Amino acid sequence: MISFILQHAPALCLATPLLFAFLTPLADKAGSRVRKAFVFLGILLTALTVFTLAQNVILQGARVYTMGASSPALTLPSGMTLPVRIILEIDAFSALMASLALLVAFFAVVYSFRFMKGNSLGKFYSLFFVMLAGLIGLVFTGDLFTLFVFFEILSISSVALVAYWYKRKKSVEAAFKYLLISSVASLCLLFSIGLLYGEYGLLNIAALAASMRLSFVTMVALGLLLAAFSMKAGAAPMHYWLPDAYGEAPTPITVMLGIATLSSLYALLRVLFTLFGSFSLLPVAGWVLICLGVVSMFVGVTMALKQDDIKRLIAYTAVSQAGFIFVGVGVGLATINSPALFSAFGENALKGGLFHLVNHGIYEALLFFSAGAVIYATGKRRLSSLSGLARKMPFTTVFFLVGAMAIAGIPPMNGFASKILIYESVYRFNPLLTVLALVVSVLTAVPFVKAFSSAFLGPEMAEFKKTKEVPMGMLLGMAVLAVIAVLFGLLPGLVVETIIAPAVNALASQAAYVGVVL
Amino acid sequence: MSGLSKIVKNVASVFIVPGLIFGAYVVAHGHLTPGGGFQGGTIIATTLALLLVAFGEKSFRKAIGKNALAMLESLALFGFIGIAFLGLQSSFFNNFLSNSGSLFGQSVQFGVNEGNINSAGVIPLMNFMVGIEVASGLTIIVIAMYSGWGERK
Amino acid sequence: MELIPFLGAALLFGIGLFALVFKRNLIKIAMGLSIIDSGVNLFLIALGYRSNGIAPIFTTAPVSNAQAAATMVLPAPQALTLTSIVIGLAVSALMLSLAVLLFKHYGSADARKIRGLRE
Amino acid sequence: MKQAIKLIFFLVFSLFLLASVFTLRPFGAPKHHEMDSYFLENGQRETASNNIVTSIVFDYRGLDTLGEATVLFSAVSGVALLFRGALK
Repeated sequence: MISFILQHAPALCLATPLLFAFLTPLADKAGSRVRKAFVFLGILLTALTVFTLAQNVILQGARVYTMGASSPALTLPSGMTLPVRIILEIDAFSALMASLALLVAFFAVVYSFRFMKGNSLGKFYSLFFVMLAGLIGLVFTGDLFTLFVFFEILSISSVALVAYWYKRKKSVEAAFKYLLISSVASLCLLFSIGLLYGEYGLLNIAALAASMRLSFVTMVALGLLLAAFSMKAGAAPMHYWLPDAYGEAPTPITVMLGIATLSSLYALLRVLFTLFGSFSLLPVAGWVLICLGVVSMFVGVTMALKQDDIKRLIAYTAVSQAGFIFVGVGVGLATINSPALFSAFGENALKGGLFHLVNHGIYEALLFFSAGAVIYATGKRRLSSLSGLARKMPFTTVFFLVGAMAIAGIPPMNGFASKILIYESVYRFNPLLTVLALVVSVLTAVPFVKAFSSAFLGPEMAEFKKTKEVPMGMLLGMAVLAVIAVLFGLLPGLVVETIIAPAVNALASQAAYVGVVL
Repeated sequence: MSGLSKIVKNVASVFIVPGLIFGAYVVAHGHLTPGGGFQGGTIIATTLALLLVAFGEKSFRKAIGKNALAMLESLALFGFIGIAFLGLQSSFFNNFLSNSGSLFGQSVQFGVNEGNINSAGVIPLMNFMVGIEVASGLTIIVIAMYSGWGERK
Repeated sequence: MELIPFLGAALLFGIGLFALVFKRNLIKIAMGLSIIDSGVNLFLIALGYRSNGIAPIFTTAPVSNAQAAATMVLPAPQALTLTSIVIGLAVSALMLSLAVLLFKHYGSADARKIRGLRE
Repeated sequence: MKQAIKLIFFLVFSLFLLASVFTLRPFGAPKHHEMDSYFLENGQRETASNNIVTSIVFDYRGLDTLGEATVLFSAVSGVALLFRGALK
């Protein structure tokens, strides 16, 4: 049984959330208790499968799964040198992303049991599972067109969830913007898939990577892919949908949107490092990423300074933190063609970027959870109308503080560990970038000092007399994420060695990715 | 809203049966002729939309329940993914029925032929499931945009 | 002459993009998106065409067995286009629903008047 | 000013698309068709389906179709969610 599950784990990881998504509307008919138990079972099963697979992949190397073949390992049909079926390919980087997504999604579900009220929750959870399947499919697929399909699944389900509170004007408006941006992004993606198909007659990422040549059409395809994914990853010029969608979505969905944004970043990296990994023009793409990153860092942090809405404030700082990831990864990409530079500092920059990606996923979720707890307890989201909550909600206060320290890069937290890795390696590439990053990091602390002092410190207001700490279910997720944030900060070496380094190796060695399929 | 005029109602009732049969035909012959679950499902949904517009919402809902549509959609998708699961003996989405001799299991040699409906393995079954899903799903969209999906006041 | 379908696809993409960038009406924006979608679908379908090809369906096909594989147009882009058409349908259904709701909330379909998020 | 930026963005983007289309291979003569030839030659025997497009949609690329059905499902759920309030 175990070996059967392990053998089919890649397909099961995808199929389980879809199965539960389709059945949740039926379970909903049996009442809210049945629905809760059903949803919990679904997320638990998915999480177990994904963690088992991820552990297997990190220990034993990349896995492939051929959909519909007579055996999952049979990537090439007899007599062919090219794959014809859809192939799922899971390497250490995909496993890392999927585990991060499931960690956050699990606690988002537990959180939502108390947070979400209303009578359309069957559809809510059904869409939640669809979104989860989209995330897993996006990071697991080894086929460009399947990537597009799961990209669309992810964006359509998350648009519907952003507009969940359809009676609020702003939610619908944010959902419209988000849908517009994601549709344009996915149509750009589809057009570039068409260009690549016209040029090479292939759809599999590994097979395409092996036959890639430099030509104008390929360059345009690269440009379109870069535009599409960086649009969805919330990079600076097209970031404006992000705070709207994050701010207006129900909090469990905001957290999932954070992961969705990171998985668009995953797709971008997958495309740049793996699909175009043999290009001599990669340093240019690396510099594009660095520029996007620097602009995002500054735009995000300056906009965050003047926000009054607690969730929008966190969302803008999330834009600026994504900039750090872009810079770290961009430096890695810019040096990947010269082995000497890459082993000197490029690899460390890439490690820093990916480590920051994981840390960002964790502390961002923590911050949104605690902001959601404040909104849940008080019903208010404007910082100017909040005050003195520290005594009423001590746990939430501590968790928010942990998250704020992590995002500002203050020592014992995980944000510091990954930022220091980025600073060190980027300094050897270009000192100016490190200076800019340091300035932004210091600036990031300012909005959080403001938010913390105005919401949690200060005089207690009469209207919050009856405010209580949020229920256990909501605190649980925050507690676990806060512990992880501190642990990652205290043991950065161990974490980088065990989970980040395999992901970096998987990303940097295109030949290994191609070799598993061909 | 009790529907349009008598002429429209009569014309619609003339069209409804051929429309549904044509949709079912397109779904069933997806593996032999151009068409399949999506196309046939869309034809069925179009016919139902005609019914909705001609007879008005009240009589339509009397004939086709809201819950039934939603259940049908979920069940059809469950059937679709269930068929995919049944292939797990070899791999997910494996066409375990084709060339097996059982239901839809007659094998076909390469080349032009007349077409045998009892072939193609799981493909007709999946077409059937997708046909139901698309028909009910699009009908839900049409109803929701026509008169809302909530409880009526 | 050789290029007309590809050119048409790129032009449809451009027209749709023009509507997205310069039009203010929500319905027109949704239309622009649908036009881009059609352009991309046309592009995909055009990629699979072979001159004087026939549809890749063997049921009473007007071709001999030996010639079949060389005369039929490429089937993969057609499958991709089927998928992409349904996805486009889903996107436009959702987008039009959002536009209807926005019109109800703000009493206008003009994107300039819908600015609850830009205080 | 804003209009000018938009116009420049639009023109540059469209020009890139047009240029890429012009440099693409000629219409009607696919250069690489190994994958599609495999479908045409073996699809009928392997899946026993006369319609090769259907055999790709449901067999070779079945996951895409599941994804597509899921997209439709989530759009339907989304529309039903958005219009769950009584309209009148």
